[in-house]
Amino acid sequence: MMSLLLRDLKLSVRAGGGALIGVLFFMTVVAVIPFGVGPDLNLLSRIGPAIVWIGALLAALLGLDRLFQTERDDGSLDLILMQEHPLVLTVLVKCVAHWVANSLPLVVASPLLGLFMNMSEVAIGAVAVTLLVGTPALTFIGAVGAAVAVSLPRGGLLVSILVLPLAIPVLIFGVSASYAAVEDPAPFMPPFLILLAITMFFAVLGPLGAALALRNASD
Amino acid sequence: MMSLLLRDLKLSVRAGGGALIGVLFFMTVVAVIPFGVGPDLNLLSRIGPAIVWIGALLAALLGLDRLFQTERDDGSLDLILMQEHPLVLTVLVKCVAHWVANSLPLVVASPLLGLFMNMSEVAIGAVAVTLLVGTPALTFIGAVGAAVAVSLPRGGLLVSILVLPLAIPVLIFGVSASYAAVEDPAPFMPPFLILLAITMFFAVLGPLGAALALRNASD
Amino acid sequence: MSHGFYIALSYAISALIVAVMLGRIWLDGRARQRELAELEASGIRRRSSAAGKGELA
Amino acid sequence: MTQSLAITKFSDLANPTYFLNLSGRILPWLGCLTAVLFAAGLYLSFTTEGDYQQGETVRIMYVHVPAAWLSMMCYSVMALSAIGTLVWRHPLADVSHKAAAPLGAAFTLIALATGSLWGKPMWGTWWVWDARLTSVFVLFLMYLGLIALNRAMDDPSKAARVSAVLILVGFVNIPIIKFSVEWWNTLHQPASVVRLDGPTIDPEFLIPLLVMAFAFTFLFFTLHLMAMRNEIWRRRVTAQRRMAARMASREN
Amino acid sequence: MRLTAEGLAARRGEDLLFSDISFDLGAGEGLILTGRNGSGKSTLLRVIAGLLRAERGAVTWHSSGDGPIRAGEACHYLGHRNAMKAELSVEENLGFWKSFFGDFKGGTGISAAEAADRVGLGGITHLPFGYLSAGQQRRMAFAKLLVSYRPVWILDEPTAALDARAEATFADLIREHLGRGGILLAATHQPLGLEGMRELRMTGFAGVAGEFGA
Amino acid sequence: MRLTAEGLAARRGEDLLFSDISFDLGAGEGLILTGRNGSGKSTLLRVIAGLLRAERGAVTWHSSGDGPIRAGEACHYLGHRNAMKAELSVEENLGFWKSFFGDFKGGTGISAAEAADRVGLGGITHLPFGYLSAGQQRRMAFAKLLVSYRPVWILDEPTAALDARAEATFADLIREHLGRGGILLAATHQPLGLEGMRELRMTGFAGVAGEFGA
Ligand code: HEM
Ligand SMILES: Nc1ncnc2c1ncn2[C@@H]1O[C@H](COP(=O)(O)OP(=O)(O)OP(=O)(O)O)[C@@H](O)[C@H]1O
Ligand SMILES: Nc1ncnc2c1ncn2[C@@H]1O[C@H](COP(=O)(O)OP(=O)(O)OP(=O)(O)O)[C@@H](O)[C@H]1O
Ligand SMILES: [Mg+2]
Ligand SMILES: [Mg+2]
Repeated sequence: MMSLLLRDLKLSVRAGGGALIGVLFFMTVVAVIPFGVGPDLNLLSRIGPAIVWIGALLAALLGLDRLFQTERDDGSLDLILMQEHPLVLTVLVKCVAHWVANSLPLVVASPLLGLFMNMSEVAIGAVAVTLLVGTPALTFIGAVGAAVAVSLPRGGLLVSILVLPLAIPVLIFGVSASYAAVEDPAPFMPPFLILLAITMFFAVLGPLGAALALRNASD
Repeated sequence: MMSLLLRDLKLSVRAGGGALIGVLFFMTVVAVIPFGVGPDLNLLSRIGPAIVWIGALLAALLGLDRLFQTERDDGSLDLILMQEHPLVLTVLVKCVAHWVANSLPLVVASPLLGLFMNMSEVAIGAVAVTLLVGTPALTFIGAVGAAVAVSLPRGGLLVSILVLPLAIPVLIFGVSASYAAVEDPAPFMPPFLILLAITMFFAVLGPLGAALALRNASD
Repeated sequence: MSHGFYIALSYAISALIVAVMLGRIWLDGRARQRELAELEASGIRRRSSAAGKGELA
Repeated sequence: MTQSLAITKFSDLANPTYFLNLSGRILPWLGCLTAVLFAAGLYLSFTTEGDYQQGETVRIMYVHVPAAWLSMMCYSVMALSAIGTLVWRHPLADVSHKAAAPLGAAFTLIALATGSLWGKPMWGTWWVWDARLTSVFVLFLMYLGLIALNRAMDDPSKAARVSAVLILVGFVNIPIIKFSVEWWNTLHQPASVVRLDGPTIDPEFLIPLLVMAFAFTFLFFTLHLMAMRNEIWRRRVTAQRRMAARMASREN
Repeated sequence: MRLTAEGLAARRGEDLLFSDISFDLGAGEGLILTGRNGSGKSTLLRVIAGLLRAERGAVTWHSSGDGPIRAGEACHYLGHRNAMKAELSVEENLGFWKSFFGDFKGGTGISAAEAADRVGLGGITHLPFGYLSAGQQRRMAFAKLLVSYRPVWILDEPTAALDARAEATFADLIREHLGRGGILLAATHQPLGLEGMRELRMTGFAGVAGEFGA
Repeated sequence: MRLTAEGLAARRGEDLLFSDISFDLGAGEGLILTGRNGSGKSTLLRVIAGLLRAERGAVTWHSSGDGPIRAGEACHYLGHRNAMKAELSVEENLGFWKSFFGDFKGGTGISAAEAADRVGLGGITHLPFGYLSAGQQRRMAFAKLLVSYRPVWILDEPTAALDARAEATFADLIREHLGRGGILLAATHQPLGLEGMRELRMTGFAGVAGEFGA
């Protein structure tokens, strides 16, 4: 399992430059919004957490749809399916590798973007923490889509549509926890704990669903 | 050439599920936004044009990086390179096919999304027009990146560094033209004309650069 | 606008959607049955042999 | 060889054949019952009093609420069928959730449209991005996605299995729709009929609402049975065409 | 180790490709599938490897003493595609599969460098897999079978794109594997240069014409 | 049509794979490349097709009367990969290449359906290419050579994954092509069943050992 993690990390560093494209896209998104909203710094800092979260969601989508497709194309998927390691675990490890290569850099870059958006220190910290806790859920949800994409002779976007709606709760609680950290009346912990719960829920459901789809897709 | 255009269109319809899917995907993205930003209709209508433009960039990025990669992987690229059709033209046709299959549906659907985002009629029209004029530039820029990605064994990194920074001016002029149409003091034409110029510039430079990269890539 | 307008419109839209749904399913069923009947008519010789054996099982 | 093939084909269809016979006998009764319930429901919904708060527009409720309930129930039926597909590999289950997807989309569309039409006079806007409305919109998108998925794959049993997985994963949306009004305070009405401590709604409205709800439910089952029969016939036609083509090529 | 297939039938799309295929292989035995293009050789191998569901029939694997075991555990599958990543070096590829596969009880695999040596390409394990020629790639994919021990080898046209010398090497490696009590299932169009193999000739859509012992 | 190569040398990475390869082929002549895996056959074919730059030397193409022409124009290249899209049906694939290639002057290609017929797979052009078996895919890739006319065929292991009957069909098609004044360049490990071909044996990194007329 460790070897699979290492291989996937190596691959994403060698082949995709995955991390960088995600971060750059993320930065582009964040760079463009101020043009839309105008130079109103107050407003910017108000919508900052939301924008950073939306950017993270979109950046996580890039490349996620090919999580299993490259494996199928060169025949590795067959061998992976045949092994006795529980398939759920294999999927989980692949998700973790993808998260480390693609989403973790976003979490690390988010404070920088927070500064661009004129967010307060507390807000910046809250966004980074909620991203750290919430983005894995996005990866797990996407994995189900990627697994379904493999079974289609022609995968692709179709999958993101099926899966993206499931990401909405993650976004809602991530954003509301970040706001709660800044605005006094609302407490930070409840939405944050719900976010944590969602991530744990999808950490189980995602790999299970993906494994189920992969088993039924093989031909 | 016509046959290449048709084939690429067919492929993207089959592979992605077609225009409808792209639009649906775009709609899902837009449906997600209010959850982040909150149901504040005023704010929504203000950031609307920026969101729609970012959606267009995302849609253009999804799949554009593989424009030539699939051709190389199954060996078609060799045959395409060998033909006497000028390579620049071939690249141009592939770009057009990609634009028609992926970006045009977004342009057509953007008014609907504008309604969802509570944008005014003028803003909706302006966004649609700027998208129509600006998205080809994104495709052409992306084509250079895709060609470089094919030629380098580890092209991934370079592509993101190359493509996204070049796309930012397009995005900025597109968004600011849309805003200029709504807000009185700023005139619409100057940014719009610059956008047009950028597109024409990249319509020449993009295919040229891509063709050059492909010629030097084959091995 | 009067409330009556919204009420009428919502009932009309619902009726339209239900009608379209019903019509599509109905017509689809008619077409399928016709196809089955055509197959039955054209392929009796071929099908009867296969079906005869099958029914024994 | 030919013989063994024919045997599998027919043992596969043995069950569906029974289903076809049975549903053929039930359908006329079901159709009549639906029509009667609709007649009664429509009569009641136009003769009862208006609400003092909402005025005449409360009549929209008699369509809106049943359609909204049905949009969720249809998904639940699909989820049950999906379990049937994955666990028992029952061919009827495949047919069931494939046939239900367009129906679910239609009921969701009705709920969305009537909700918007109710929202304009009540809230002053056609659409807001609140949790209930958006989660229903998401449900609509998921129905469309499942329809597209079924169309994109040409091996029906594989399509059934893959979409079954997706249906089950997407089921998390249903509790979100149901409880969204309680988890987030929004414009939308909280539940007043289906709740643990009994309905809080005035019986004046409750009776027509329940009659309409039953009418919609029976409409759903009628249409679902019809669509399932169509789908079985469609599969029979392709199977027999294939067999005919095979025989023809063997004779040559 | 014992591999038994009973009354196998498989479907592709809507078509039944074959039906009623049965065989039984013990330690040191091999079965060669032959037949025309599209007759279902690859399909049968995938059914046996557990990658495709059989329409009817069953495959059972018996390890001496332990009773039935899962398909994937005891076998290596080499398909038409090589299952190696073009971006990683040969060494990294082989190393990954070695630790991912693990060893089946009763044997151990050799190291990546040694395995490359055995297929005659000792010197070039540092190259990215994508740089190798077609035949070299196929040989390295074969080396994958050596880095971890599995008693059953399922090979789909192992010798495609190989030169004569590599074919002889492969034949030697297979013979050695059978000598140590392994089992071989291979689909091929060219004689593999192995003696005493049983042969199963597939005849396309109509099932199996006959099974010839050799 | 006349194809001349003079003093060709090519490099892969940092290694000179071969040097000083010269030959001259006229209408109806063929040259078979043989040699070990990795000896540079595919590389030489790609140099001749104009897909790789030669390190030294030159390839010239002469059409009767017209003087030199560009490499790509006059030849078909069939590499290790099939250059067909798995998502499109065979018919769409062949149709696309037919209209994209166009015909070289002096001949016309046959229709997609006819070409599929010629390689023995007339009935299944409606299937997506990805559904075909390995050998069927290779045959359809060969059918691509028939849908548009080119006097020179450059084939890299055309018979990989083919059954015996298809090999004979291919030999017939090649013979017919040569009979009409075509030129053949093929790399292969198995005898193609063609008589009177010249053979060029590549010896790997050290250049060429000899050229044997047959
Ligand atoms: C497009 C907009 C709307 C959508 C998508 C929508 C959706 C739904 C859904 C899914 C339910 C079923 C909830 C459950 O069973 O718990 C429901 C029930 C209901 N809706 Fe809406 N709705 C919309 C607009 C409105 C409006 C504008 C009103 C009135 C002002 C309204 C009033 C009600 C009422 C009274 C119920 C019944 C609640 C109960 O007693 O359980 N809805 N709606
Ligand atoms: N999804 C599918 N739908 C319909 N037919 C299919 C599908 N997949 C494969 N086939 C058909 O199944 C048959 C069996 O293919 P298989 O790969 O098993 O053949 P094979 O004996 O390995 O041939 P080869 O020698 O060419 O490798 C082929 O005729 C192929 O066209
Ligand atoms: N980019 C590269 N860097 C270094 N070496 C390379 C590179 N690309 C190919 N090679 C080497 O070049 C050699 C020639 O490969 P080529 O594909 O021409 O061989 P071939 O004769 O066609 O072999 P086969 O019979 O296996 O198809 C191989 O030894 C390969 O390892
Ligand atoms: Mg095969
Ligand atoms: Mg080669």
